[in-house]
Amino acid sequence: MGQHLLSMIVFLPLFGALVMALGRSGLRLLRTGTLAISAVTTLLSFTLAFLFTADGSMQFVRKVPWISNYGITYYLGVDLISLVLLLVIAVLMPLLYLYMHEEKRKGFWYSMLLLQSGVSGVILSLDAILFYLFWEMMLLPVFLMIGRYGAGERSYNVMQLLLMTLLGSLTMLYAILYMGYRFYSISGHWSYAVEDLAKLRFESETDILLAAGFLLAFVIKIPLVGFHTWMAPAYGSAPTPAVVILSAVMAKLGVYGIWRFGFSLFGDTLTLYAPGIIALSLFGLLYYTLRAISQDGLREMFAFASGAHLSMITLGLLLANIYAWSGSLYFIATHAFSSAGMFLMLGLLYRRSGTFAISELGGIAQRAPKFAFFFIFFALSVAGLPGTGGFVSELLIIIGAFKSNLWIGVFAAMSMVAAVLYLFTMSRKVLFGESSEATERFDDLSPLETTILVPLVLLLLAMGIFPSLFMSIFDTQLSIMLDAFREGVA
Amino acid sequence: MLENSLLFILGFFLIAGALVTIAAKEVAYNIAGFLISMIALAGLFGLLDNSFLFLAQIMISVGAVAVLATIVIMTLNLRFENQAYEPNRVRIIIGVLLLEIPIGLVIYKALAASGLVITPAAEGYGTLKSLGKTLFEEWLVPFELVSILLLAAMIAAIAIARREKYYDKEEYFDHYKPHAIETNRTEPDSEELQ
Amino acid sequence: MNSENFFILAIILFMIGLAGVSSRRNLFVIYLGIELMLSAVNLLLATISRATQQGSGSVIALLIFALIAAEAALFLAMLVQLYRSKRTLDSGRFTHLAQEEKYRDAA
Amino acid sequence: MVEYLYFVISLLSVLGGASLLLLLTHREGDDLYRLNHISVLFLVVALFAALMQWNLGTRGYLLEGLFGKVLYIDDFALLFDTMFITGTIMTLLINTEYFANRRYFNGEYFALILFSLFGMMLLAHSHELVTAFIALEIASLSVYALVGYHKNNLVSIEAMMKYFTLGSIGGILFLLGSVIIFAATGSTELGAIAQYTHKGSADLTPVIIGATFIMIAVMFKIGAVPFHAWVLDVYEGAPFPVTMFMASTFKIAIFAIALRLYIVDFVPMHGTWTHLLELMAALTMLGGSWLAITQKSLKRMLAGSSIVHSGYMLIAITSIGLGSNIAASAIIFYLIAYFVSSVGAFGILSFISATSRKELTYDDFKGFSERRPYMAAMMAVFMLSLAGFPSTIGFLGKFYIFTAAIESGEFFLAGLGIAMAFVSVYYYFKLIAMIYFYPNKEPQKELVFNSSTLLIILLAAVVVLGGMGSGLIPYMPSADGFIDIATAAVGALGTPLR
Repeated sequence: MGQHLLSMIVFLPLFGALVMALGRSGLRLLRTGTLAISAVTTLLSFTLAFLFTADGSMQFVRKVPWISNYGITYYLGVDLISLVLLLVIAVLMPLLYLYMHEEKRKGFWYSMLLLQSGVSGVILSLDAILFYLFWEMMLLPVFLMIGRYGAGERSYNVMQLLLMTLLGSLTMLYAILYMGYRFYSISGHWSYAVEDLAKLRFESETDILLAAGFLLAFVIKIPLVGFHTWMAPAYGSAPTPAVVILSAVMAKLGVYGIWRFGFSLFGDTLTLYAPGIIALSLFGLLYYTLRAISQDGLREMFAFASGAHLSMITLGLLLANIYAWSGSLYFIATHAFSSAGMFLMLGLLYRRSGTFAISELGGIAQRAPKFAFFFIFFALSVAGLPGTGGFVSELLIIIGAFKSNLWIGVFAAMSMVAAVLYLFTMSRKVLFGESSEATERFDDLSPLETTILVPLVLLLLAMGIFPSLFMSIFDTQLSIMLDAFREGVA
Repeated sequence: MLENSLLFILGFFLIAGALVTIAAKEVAYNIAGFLISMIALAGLFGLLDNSFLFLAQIMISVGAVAVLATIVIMTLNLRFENQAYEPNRVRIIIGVLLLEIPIGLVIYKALAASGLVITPAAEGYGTLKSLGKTLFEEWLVPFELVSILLLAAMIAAIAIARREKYYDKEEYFDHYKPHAIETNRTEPDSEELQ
Repeated sequence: MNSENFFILAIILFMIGLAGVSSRRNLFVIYLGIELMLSAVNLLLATISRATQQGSGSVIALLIFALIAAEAALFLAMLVQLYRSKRTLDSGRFTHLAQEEKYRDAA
Repeated sequence: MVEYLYFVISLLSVLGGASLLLLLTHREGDDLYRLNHISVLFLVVALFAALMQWNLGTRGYLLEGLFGKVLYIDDFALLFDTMFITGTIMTLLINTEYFANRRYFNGEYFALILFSLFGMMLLAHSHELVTAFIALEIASLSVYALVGYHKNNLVSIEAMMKYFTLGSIGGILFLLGSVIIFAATGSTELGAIAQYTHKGSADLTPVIIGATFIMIAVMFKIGAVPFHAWVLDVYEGAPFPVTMFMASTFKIAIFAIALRLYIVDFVPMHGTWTHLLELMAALTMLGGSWLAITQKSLKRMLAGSSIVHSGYMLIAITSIGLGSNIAASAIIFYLIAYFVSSVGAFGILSFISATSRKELTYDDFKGFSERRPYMAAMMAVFMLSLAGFPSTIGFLGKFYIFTAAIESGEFFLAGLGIAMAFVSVYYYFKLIAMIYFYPNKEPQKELVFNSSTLLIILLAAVVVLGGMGSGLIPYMPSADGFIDIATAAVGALGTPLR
């Protein structure tokens, strides 16, 4: 059971989708089946978390030869960082499926199942080629969901997303191929396992190029500023579940990639060039915040807000001290929940009013008080107000920033304040004031919708009020990893 | 000496005939040039003491190919108006020939480097008997394959040239029907020619 | 009489054939150009055969004759069909591939 | 003596089938279905015969006492035989509906396909340049006629005209190269040439020049970029089954002889050719990508992309010249991968166009996923495989090729190859976008199970299985299996000096 646990988490949704597709299941069966599958995977994920011991090692490792001539292995394993992401997925996916309850287009359900497999695979795979496989595989359902079920200039936007992400992943592929070859020429056998590739040492120029190859894939996925042109259009035309996954999970995978591959393979180069990436993240923080303020479309606004937060996570990651790392990891989880909640709220808003434009909204609070409450809660948790998980994580990152450089800390703190301001303004405009044409008939949340949102609220509150529950585990694990990283660099 | 002058004369006809073949405007002259060239080539084969190839050349290239070509062209009743519009073709041909000189030099270099020299022919060289011996001892498979090649080519030619009972009107695109003649003159329908 | 003269003749014949194929638009002349090139190769083979005093070259030349005949049959068949379809042997007039118009009814 | 006959069963079966079909052709009211089945029957016999001999480790001249050193039997040739026969069977069976809906097909079509197949198999077996040339001409002449088979359609006959004219020049260049080598080495037998080139004392310039002409002819036939002018037009003008036959089977046949020559005989020219090949590979990939991007018709797009795939294989050929150990098997694996994916893609196109007279363009695929969901999914699989998306066989093909390129130090070409793979995503995903992004008003069509659809399903399964499964799924031939086959085939070529 133990060694198959990860495989089951990854492949259960995929096989479920295949079986249901080939069996030409009807919509009802599809819906029930999907919920059942996601319930099982969630259960499995929590079992995993329960069995997990935080000692900094890879656990539940499953390594079998896959393409043996070239040493490619089917190699899965989980450590704390992947576990956090896995749990995020485990919590979010059932909620998303519930949210999609009314969805009648079968392809949507299949795509979501495929996507779940893809992202879980990316998180768990420890073989570079396998990682690449899942990295590409998760793109496909997103491509279909946005292109087929999206809105606006969907095919143009999704092509832009596809081509930009593929540009990154192909440079990564080149780097992987080169590293595999180098490993072969040194050791005499092929291997693409992460720990094997980590043993390689390159001349500094090669190292920089390879690191750039990997980083390009990751920063496009995050996206850091400068690589973000696909983001707002894609978020704008994607259907709500796709947006939730894009912002709550897939963007984090870029960060995860830097953690998994960047630090273990290119420690030296990353340390050398950290100031540059930090500067980019800081600039991104400023830029995204400014762009978010100037948006009228809510989707775009939160896309940019999400971008700002991911820049913050990247910042924390590259500061590479224990506070910043704990903060980043914590932020990965809290931001996932808060942005998922926020985008779900936006989806519900759109279902009722048919618009995302702030200027066309207003006066919702009088008609739908429950809706207004959840809306404002998620907006505040995105802004990182005390009491929510976001506050703790941002605080930790800012402390980490102060520890390494006073000005970085000040800058990061400033952006936090700015976020609070514009989110407040937005909420006021949307929820209060005169009701508009679009909000004339605005129903309050149904029980099902409330059920979807409540777990997120509870989680965010729990994470905000009792951070010490998680922090103790984070500390031991992350300090082990940090030591390993520093050793590697030194 | 005699051989050298023969070589010169045959070579002249070979080249001149070839030039006429590709440069002349009228199809009749093309064919005539081709014939001259092929006959000169047969002469060169004879000059190389290769009586068998001499015969084969006369029979196949001159007798079969050139005559077949002539018959086809005459059957088609190719008019001057229906021939290709080719301004300045001589200039173009000369230009292309100049461009080809490097290729020619490369080939020449390769052949010259092979160091082959013509020595007086051995007894029985080039006769039918010696050739037949070589053919059936060393080149049996290619020889048999050539028969298959001829068979395949024959089938292919029949498949392409045969006139079908139908003349499909609705195949593919309407404006791709074999259309009317593009010259101004009204031509007899080719059906009459069959 | 040495082999180089024959080689030069063959190469010139080959080049003339190639020039004809690449610069003329009359398909019949193109066909004759191809035949010239094949004949040039035959001359090369005969010369090689003579110089090595062995039959192999001549036999290959014989096989090439068969090829010449085969190509003649198919090419002339194609010329007949081409002439039937458009009343011309001008290769420049056959320009129906890669044209946008034919996608119109598909759009 | 008798046991050697065992080895020629597949050749004889194809030839016998062709001859029999000739006899059957001109009976009144000939039934195309029956002719089709007869030819497939012969091909299946040939396929079994070829498969039976596989991996017996046989290496030797066929009937050396009688035939001389002309035809050679080894696993390399047998692998290619198997691919050719499979490709032909696919061509015949997948297009069953297509024949039925076109009136211009008749019995000679099958005979010509079988003759062409016979030529290709000979090409893989031939160990002598003149034989190879004649085999090439048998295959080519048949294919020329097949291209122009819809002869009353101007497009088809025009495609034949272009292909025949340019193809003849290619053939003549091959012949010229052979003759130059003959002049220099005194033999056209590959073993003797290899001995000559490895002697080390002789002046190799003539051999290199002759080999260069042969390689140019090969480039002509595979449509590498300065010699690509015919590819798009011919693919477009030919009837669909023929396009499929050319794109998959005939293209591979050229590689059979090219690889044998390049690995075994032309070792001395590797140095001379490396830069030329590098340039040509780069140009081929760039030019092919440009052509593929700018097309509207799917046939033309696939033709352009097939040029790009030739470019990838040229990278691997360059790597062979630079001494890469894995490049040769990589190229064979890539051939298998390309073969499977392109037969599948063309198969679906021809399946669809069987009942319609339209030229298929991107726009025709709008809403395809709702009209025919399973076909659409399979088309997407083939496109993904051609684009080199992971978990398909096409990805592994590219993986091997690029790894080989990196191993031999061709970093730039590997990078360019990956960049062109990136470009290819655009034109392949455009089709996937057309298939999936647009709603459809027509009712959904049922998936009928007949030979066409079953074979297409089989191909899709091979594409996916060949890209993943291995030790994970027991008893499944898959990625590992294919690369083992490729390695074994290359191993059979062995050292140049036997």
